Amino acid sequence: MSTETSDKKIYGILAEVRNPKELIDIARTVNKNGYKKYDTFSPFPIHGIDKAMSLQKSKLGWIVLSHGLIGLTGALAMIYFMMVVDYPLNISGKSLMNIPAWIPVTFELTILLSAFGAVFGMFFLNGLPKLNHPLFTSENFKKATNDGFFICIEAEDPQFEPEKVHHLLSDAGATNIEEIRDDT
Amino acid sequence: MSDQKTNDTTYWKSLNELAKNKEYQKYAEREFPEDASELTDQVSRRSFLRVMGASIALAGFASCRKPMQKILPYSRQPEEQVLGVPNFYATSMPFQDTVAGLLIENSEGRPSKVEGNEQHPSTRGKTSIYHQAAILGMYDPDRSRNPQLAGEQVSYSDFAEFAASHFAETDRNILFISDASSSPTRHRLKTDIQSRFPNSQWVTHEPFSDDNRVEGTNLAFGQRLRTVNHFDEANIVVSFDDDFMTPSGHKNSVEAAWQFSMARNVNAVEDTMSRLYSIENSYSITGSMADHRLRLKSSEIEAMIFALAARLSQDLNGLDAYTDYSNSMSGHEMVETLAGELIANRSNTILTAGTGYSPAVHATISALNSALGNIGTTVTLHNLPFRDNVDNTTAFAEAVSQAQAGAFDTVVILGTNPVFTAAADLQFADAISNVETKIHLSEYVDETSRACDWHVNQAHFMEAWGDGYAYTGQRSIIQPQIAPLFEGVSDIELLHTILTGESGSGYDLVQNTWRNVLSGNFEREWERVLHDGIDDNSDGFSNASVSIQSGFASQIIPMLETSITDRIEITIKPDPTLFDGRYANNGWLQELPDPMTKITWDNVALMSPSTARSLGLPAERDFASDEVPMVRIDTGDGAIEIAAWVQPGHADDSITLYAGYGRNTIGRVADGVGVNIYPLRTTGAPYYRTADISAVDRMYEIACTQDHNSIEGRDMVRAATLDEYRENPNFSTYESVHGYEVPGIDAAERESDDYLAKGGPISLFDEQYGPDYQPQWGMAIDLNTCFGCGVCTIACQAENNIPVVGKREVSRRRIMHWIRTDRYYEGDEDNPGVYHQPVPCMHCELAPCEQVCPVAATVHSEDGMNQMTYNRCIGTRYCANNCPFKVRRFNFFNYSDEYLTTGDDPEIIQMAMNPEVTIRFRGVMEKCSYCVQRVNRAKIETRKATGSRKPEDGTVKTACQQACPANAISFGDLTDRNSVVSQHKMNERNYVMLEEINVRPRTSYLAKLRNPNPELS
Amino acid sequence: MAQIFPKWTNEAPRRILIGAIIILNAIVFGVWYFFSPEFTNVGYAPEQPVPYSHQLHVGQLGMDCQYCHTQVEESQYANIPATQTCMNCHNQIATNSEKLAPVRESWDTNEPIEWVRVHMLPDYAYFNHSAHVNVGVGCESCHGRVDRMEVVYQAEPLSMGWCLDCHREPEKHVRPVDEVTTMGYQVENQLEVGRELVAKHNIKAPTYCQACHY
Amino acid sequence: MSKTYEYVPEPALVKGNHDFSSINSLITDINLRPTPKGWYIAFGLSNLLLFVLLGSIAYLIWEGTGIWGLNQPVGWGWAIINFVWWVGIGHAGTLISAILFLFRQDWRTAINRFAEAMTIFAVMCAGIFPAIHVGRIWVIYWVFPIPNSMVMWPNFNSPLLWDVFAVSTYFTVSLLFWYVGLVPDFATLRDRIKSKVGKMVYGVAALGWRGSNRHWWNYEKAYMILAGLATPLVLSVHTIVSFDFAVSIIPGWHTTIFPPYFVAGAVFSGFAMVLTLMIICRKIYGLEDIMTVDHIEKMNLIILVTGSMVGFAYLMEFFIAWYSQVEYEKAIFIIRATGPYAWAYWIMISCNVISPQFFWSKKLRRNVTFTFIISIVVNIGMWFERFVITVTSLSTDYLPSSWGYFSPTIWDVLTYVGTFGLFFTFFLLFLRFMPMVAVAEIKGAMPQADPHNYDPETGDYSPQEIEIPEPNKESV
Repeated sequence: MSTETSDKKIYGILAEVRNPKELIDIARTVNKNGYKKYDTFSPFPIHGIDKAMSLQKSKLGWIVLSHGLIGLTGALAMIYFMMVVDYPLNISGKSLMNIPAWIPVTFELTILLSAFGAVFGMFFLNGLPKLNHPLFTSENFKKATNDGFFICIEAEDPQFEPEKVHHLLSDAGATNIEEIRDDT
Repeated sequence: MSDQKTNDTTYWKSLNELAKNKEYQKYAEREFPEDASELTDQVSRRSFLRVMGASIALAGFASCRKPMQKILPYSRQPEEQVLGVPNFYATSMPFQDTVAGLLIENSEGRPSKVEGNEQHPSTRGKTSIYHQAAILGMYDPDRSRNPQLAGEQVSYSDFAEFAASHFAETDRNILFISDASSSPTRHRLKTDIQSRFPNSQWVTHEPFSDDNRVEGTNLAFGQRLRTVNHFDEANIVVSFDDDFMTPSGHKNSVEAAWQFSMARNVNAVEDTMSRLYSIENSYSITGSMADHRLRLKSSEIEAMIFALAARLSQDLNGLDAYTDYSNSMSGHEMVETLAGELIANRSNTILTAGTGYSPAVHATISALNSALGNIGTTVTLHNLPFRDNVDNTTAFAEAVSQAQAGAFDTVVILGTNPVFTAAADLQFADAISNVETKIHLSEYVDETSRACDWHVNQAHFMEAWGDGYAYTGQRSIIQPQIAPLFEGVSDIELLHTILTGESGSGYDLVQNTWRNVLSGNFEREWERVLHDGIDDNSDGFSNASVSIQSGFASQIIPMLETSITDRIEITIKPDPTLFDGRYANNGWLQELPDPMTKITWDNVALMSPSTARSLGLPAERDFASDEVPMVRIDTGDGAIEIAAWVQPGHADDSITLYAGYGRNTIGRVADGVGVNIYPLRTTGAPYYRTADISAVDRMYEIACTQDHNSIEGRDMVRAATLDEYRENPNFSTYESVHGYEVPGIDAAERESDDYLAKGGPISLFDEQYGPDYQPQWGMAIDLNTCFGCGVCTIACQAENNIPVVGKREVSRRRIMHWIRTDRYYEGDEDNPGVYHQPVPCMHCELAPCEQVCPVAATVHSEDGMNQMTYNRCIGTRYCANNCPFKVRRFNFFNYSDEYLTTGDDPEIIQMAMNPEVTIRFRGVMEKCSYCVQRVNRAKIETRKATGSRKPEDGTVKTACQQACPANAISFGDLTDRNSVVSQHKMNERNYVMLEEINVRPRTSYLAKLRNPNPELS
Repeated sequence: MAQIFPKWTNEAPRRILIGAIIILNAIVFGVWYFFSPEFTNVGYAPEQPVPYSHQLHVGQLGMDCQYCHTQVEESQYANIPATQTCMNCHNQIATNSEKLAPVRESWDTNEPIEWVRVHMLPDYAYFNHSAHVNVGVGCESCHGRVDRMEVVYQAEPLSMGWCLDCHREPEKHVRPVDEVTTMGYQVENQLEVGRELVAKHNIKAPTYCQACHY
Repeated sequence: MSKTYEYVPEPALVKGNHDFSSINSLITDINLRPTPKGWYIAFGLSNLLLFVLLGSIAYLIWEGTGIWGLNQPVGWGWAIINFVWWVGIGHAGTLISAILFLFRQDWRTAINRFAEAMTIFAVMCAGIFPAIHVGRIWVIYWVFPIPNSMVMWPNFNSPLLWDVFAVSTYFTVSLLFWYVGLVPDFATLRDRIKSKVGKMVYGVAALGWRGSNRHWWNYEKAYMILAGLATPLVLSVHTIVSFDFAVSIIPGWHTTIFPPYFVAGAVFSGFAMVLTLMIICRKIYGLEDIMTVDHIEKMNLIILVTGSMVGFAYLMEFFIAWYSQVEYEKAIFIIRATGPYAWAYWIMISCNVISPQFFWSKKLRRNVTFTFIISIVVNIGMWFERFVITVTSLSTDYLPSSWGYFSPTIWDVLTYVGTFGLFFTFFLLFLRFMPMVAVAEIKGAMPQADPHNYDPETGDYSPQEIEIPEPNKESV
């Protein structure tokens, strides 16, 4: 690809492969070469790419758990305050601590908060929403949501040297290698 | 209420002054505006606007403010008026030729509720439906508002002017037609009139009166006497179609019902009960209390009375006239039974026959009572000081035919409405068209008013001075409670105008009469009578001494012919709620379900299931439809088409019709409701006659409040005979009824005799109870004395501002009554047993309605009541669904608003409202509150007076309890072991409905007892 | 070059989030403050047909509340005095005052003076003056320092929560019954005195619904 | 008897010769094509019905709940029936998405998006009813625990309050779940659409999704956790809805069997509704390759199973009523089958219990037309089930004196019919603007997506042969 110089900072180098298998292979190669700041792109999650990229276990579970616990204790505390502490009322002669009746609401709020944790936690971990991204400057990258499989090694990686990366990628069989520049 | 006991001094003078005070007349806009503003749902309406139009909310916070309210204090404070504290004034309500003693609750100077006068024997603090509904009758905006001349509005002074000139000619031929009245003042004026106008004639017209009973005594004893039955004294009561416990059946029904319930009141196994035999044609509420009931056609009943006399003439002296008599009923099983019972209980029995029967029947009854030695013990006979010694029925008929012939130049009709109610063959309207000058005094511009030249608007009894005798003869004064709303005049004032040509003051007229009656210091005595509501120097009418007159036999024998045929008979009775039609414009009465059929807003042709089948009509009503088939009834003189209604227990080949419906252009309530049956009634056959009946291929919608008649073998109502009760006093417990205990009931709790400690089945929860320092309210309803009259419903409606919803809404099963009376049939359809069960809110300890409300709008109070907080309610209706007793009522529409803003001057009907009770708005639930406004007032007053939180037993009476003539309802504090209600709860007969679902109702029932003749069972 | 969104949009979500939090809090606070009876009702001081000054009559002349509001001990209402009450004095004092013209007119014509209501409870809330006054709830507790009011205004929110404050902890508010009409009543050991009074009058102020709503 | 077992290979999820790109086009072209005329007609009709709904609600609020046929024993009528019915339908989506996901049923990918959308819209329709059926809608906010000057709180003992929390949680979580699934597909649309506005709108909706596998890693985790949360949630929601009845003491309502019975019924009606919609859409939009007859058959099997479960529940109700010997319970069930509402009861039985039994026949359950008819019949039956439960129990409960018949008014009908307007309005918008099949997921479920299906040497696509083991014919 052309290495046309520009004032804009290089964001990284993007390359395309043909299929999921090749993506796994190239990811493995890049990973073995010690690159840390790189990413692969595919229209769907690919089975086994986590190992190829040595991805850490997601922290999402902990986020969800903590939210769930907030929901659980928050709901119980709320109901206890409202039904027992603030305005105790004789309802059907039942005891104020009518815990069986509190289960549904507590359960629902636990689920609700957990779900918030899961969804917003996921977006948070992924750094989304991020509407503007250097990769979107690549016309070819559009295929990433269709049938394209891409790998991008970012300039921030300490080992990043454009030529070396070029070579690495083309050696691994990637095509359409292009430099992505940050457009600011 | 506590106030009632003490009967604050009656400041009649200031009341009277007040009534004339201009300020007073304006009070509706004046004194405490919250009375009026209570009637609107300002808060919710404002919120609604906020939701509907954002612009209003955006207009600034000023719009959040309440609209400006004005307070208008008195300029001169009336002394006895403490704002917010109601006063009670005694008065009496006239009904035909009787009065009933009442106390009227006055809230800020306007009458708002009727109660019975405890010192007056006619009510003893109880009331009937007519008494309770009178308050709405007074605030009826449809009442006539001014005199009319040929339909044009005139003033009373115009009339007085006319009267002065017209009645200056004292030789005029004047016919006076009046309603029955016991008023001494009216009697005095009547005498004056008869002497001033020597050519005048005065007749009395009442479509349904007890004149035939009076004529019966005349036949038997040669005197026109009033028969008074003392039901509390008798062992055996035999009622031949006499519905003496219903106000439409008996003028003194409140006292009669009270007496009857006294004789049937059983608190322990030693107590005794009287026995009631009822032989009747349709099923009446009196019949529903009977221990033995026989259904016969009216003609057969008549025959049976004669046959009974013939049978008893074998054993008793004084019945010689009947010795040789026999008819098709002779030898009837019932005749033999009755003969045995009556002879065994001689001088302890009462025989009575319905007022519709002929004088011969009543003469026979009188002769029987006399022969049985009942006269003087259980039956007394009295002279009536105000009654002319004539047969009113024939006198009226004769006068009408004279009028027809042109014998009168003037007719003055007082109160009564003969154009509507007179027998069809008299052709009354036609007859008076031959009279030149026709004057009519009435509360409404009615059928007769329109046939007359002059209409004068009559004052309601709560607006005018008057007087009268109770049924048993106690003298009372009718004291106005408010200045006439529409400036009506009373009958005595009109008569005064006729006599003098001037408008008179009823106050002076009554005082003038009473000056001759009261002895001692007149002013003091007068005040005392006003205060007490009764002249206690008048012990009642004097007893007449009677004996069968000679020649009785020769007179009666030709009258004993019976008219039993195979054809279907119709029997015409006054409507239980509207009477002869006079209460037709009263929404409360129109909407009060008929005590037996539970029909509202209509009259029907009642018939037995087999008669219905023989006419080709279904004997069972379709549960899924309000439409019922219609029949055509043709007597030859007249014909009507009317909805057919199957009444189990009705006599076969007989149809009962209720009069009083089918009125037009009377008022918004009455118009177009039901069918007028007066065209079927003739002088010759006012009560029953044969008719041609045929099914009509048309359906009619009936609004009935109870769609399922059978109790389905369930245990809502528990009953036993007196003997069974004596054998097993605990017959009404769950265990006795079902053969096993309530599942899960704790042994310790079962043993406890403390009602409150006695919980119920074991529970998974630690239950909350009301704290000890508060009274714990409870109610017990004695099914043994309740006879289903429905006065509790109307009293509750009056006390708690319950709206009338109209026929359409009732037919959609949305009636608002807080206390209903369930009526169940049990047994075969031909002669089933009937049970009445009043059902208010049960105030369950573990109320199922409470836990399901999402916003806690209904929760428990510290004093153990199930509270309904209207202003918190969002209207999910979940509570009503989850109520096993279905006592909750929902405002599907803005019923109160519709009900209270009818017509051009809604403030009139709003004045009938109780200022202590919130008017409910659309979308909220409501239900019986145990009259919490009365409870809270008593609690506050007790606390101020003694510092105690628990009012003494008897201080708080719920509206239903207070009204009940049978004392069936007791209410009070359950923590007071000596309170009446606690005693009732400890009675063996006490049970609660649906004990097994463990909701622990605070309202319980005392099981019903019957006292059948052991020989018949 | 196919960026759809400019770079600043990456900051937008965080800004929107922070903005939303601020606005939401502002709305909650706004509703809490501006829609409460404390804001909407307190200070309501309508103009009256007669410029009657409580400050003058109570504050300066030292008239007792019950001189005019006579029925407060026996009735649920603290009645507005009849014209008669005004005339007791004002047929001798300030008989020609312009301000009193409506009073004299009312007296002559027997037409009531149309006072404007200041303290308005909703119709579904039942309040009984006598039940409170007789156990030592001071006039001032609900009506404020009337003796300092030139024009009567609503001093307290009269909301349900405000009622419950006292019903839940009456000892913080009650005073001896003979001090009920005192303006500016204060004791240092209110809690102690209050507890004694609560015990003495056996006060158990109800908090269940139908103590007030029926 | 000896039986011959045969290993039947899973049929391919996507029929026809599709690669990623063609699948991508097949699904997303629907959104990118110019709007077809038919869509406008359908949308117009739906809008008309939507206006009927809005009109009925406006009149309801203006006049009061009295315009419905409700009465004193029957305080809940069509509103609650419709609520339970719509919520029941709203169960299919999350059930398909979540439970089938957890059970690794990949065939769900063809229909899950579609079913989830249906869920969201059905729950919207359902949610309208509890709100509008109250008497004073302007204070409906009192059911939420909002601090107020009355210092009053809602009553946490009330099943209706549980409903508030359950339904709103369910709606929120379903919406999130749906949206999370949609994000990659919005990105696809963003990258395919030509128009500037479209790019902006889909761009915002896609949140800048770029298919990063680091994102996918968290995304899959989140998806699985959501599925794990949604599974008990979906079971709890209809359980709580059934508590509205089961917690009461009315005979016929007061039943412990309600939670499982309601959930089974919900799955039953939900699947039927999905089928109804799917059969129409696959035809119109030519998606037969994705929503195959195999899918229909699988769903029919679930209908058969849940229908039979519901039938079993009907029987158990009778059995328990008899076994308990509670007279009110016994009476209500006899009245249901023979009383004034017997017509409704037998419609319910024939639609819900009898009609699914045809699916024992493989031929019938693979017959698209027949399935379509049965799916509609089932939904009619389920509506009547709720009718029978709600109305008959209230109509004839403890005190015979209070028994009363319920008949709906025109407003009951119009409000119900109107909700279809709401439903289809949203559904048509969904079909028009969102990919109706989860594109990313279906790509992931294609054999091409599996790295093992590629030749290790050349890297070319060479799907593995499925080995069919020899049937063991000797086993007894």
